[in-house]
Amino acid sequence: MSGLEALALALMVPGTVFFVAGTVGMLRFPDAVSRLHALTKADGLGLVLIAAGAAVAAGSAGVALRLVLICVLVGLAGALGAHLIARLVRSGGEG
Amino acid sequence: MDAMIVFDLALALALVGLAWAVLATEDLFAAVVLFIVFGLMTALAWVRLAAPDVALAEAAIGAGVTGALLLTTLRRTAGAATPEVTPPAVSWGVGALSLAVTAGLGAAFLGAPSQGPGLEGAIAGNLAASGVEHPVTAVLLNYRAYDTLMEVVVLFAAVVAVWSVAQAPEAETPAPGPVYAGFARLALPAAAVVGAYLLWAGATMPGGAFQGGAVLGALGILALLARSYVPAPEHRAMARAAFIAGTAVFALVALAVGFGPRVAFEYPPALAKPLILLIEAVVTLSIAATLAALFFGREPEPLSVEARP
Amino acid sequence: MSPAFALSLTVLMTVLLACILGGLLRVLRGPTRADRMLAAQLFGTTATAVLILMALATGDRSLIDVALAFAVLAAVTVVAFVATSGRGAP
Amino acid sequence: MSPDLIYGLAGLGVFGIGLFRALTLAAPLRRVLALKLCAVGASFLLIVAAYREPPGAADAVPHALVITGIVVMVSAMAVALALIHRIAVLEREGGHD
Repeated sequence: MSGLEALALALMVPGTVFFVAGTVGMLRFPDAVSRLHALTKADGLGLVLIAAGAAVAAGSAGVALRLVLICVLVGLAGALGAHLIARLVRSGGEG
Repeated sequence: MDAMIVFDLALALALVGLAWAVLATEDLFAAVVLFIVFGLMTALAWVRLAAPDVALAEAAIGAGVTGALLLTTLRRTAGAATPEVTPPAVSWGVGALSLAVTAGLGAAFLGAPSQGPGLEGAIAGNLAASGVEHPVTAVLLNYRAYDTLMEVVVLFAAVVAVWSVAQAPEAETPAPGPVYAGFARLALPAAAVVGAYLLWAGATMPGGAFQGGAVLGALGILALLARSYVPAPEHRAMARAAFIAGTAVFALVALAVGFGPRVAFEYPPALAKPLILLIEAVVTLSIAATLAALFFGREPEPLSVEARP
Repeated sequence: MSPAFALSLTVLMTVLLACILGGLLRVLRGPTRADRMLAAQLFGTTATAVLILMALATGDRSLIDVALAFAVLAAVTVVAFVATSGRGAP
Repeated sequence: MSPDLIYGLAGLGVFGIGLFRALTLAAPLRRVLALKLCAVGASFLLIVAAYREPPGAADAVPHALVITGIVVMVSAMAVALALIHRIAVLEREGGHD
């Protein structure tokens, strides 16, 4: 395994751990708002770490650019989704 | 033995399990969410089967349009009466019949030669004359362009059908709020860029009119949800032009190249690339407009006029 | 690509898939619609991560575009959900 | 065991479940979902037929057919959902009379 590949793994393994933690939190936390809390961690950090690892391993500017775009878009969508769902839960309209 | 086999087996089992759960779970909302997840898993399976074009189309349509359509229908039909259940005797009979059909299909599938030579040789041999470098785009826009024209016609027919059975407007849902408006300002241009990029990419790699159109259609849905765009009666003519443009341009090009020694759809090789790009660009816009209109679900009408007395 | 790296990617992909499959319990259990929908949003992100890993493992750049399509449409379903379940629903 | 066999069998399973449920379920929205699952199962068989072991490139014709199918399916689904909406509204009105 080359140095770059080891660095990529050093980023991607923690990323995957965040996804596992987020999923466990989503399963174990007691109510919707705390589950949101678990989920946004996985959304934010997990994907960014995995994308960073992929960018390191791919070593191409075009791929890295797309990965940055993916992270920004998913980050925005995650923040928006968490906000909207939390607002809905608070207003008691989630039925 | 490839380690990916574990992934494949888990994904295949998940697909079957999800299909069962979608139709067996009691809560209709849970069924819709499971169905959306089934779409995600399908896209992953298609990547595993070396079909990135199909995965892209499924991702764009499944993540964008299907979920939004189903959720809107759930709201609109909330509280509808549940029809009576099928009697057990009928269920057993139908079950046996479905099993027989599936077994027949399975026998055909397992008996068919796998890895057998298909049409890939013929596709590769004529790719130079097709005007594009990506085989799937060549099939869609050149070799089997007639099918694709019919597909655009089907989309048009769908919008006609939806408009003709449309119901009076619902009670307006509250707009999603200032945070969403801010998100829309960032996401709508980004989605427009990604849609255009997918259209452009289609000439050389997976992408093309449907994938680009589906992303742009989802953009339309986001704009409708944010009220960044409110369909008004005076937009009807524009909307109709957008729905018909794809079919019209496609058919006109197909017929126009048919004069002289050629038959319809037989593009002159020198002009094939610009013609395909022209068709794809217009078809992309048509698909986007049609998908957004299918989500909106009715003809725009003035708010002051009551649809029903 | 070294065999060890390829195997590591496969393991990571399988772990992420296992996350999705485990998370399905939340969709089945609910109890509220918000719970089910937030699980679906997490699956969308996880599937995007799987696609990035697949792109790396196969060397097929176009898979990044599939991930990009997921990313750009990540918000559509949840926004449609919130828009259709506000108060005033029939 | 290769991916094409695994996903081919999964496609068959999804097709069978969809077919059975489309014919037996009573709720119209579920019947639409069942038909869509049935169609996805059939698409799997097409994509599997196009699959070639890694060095070979997949056959593009079934891929194009399935892409066409996805767009046609979403159109058909939109029409079916509009009809379901209409039925629900008419039933609601009928109940009020």
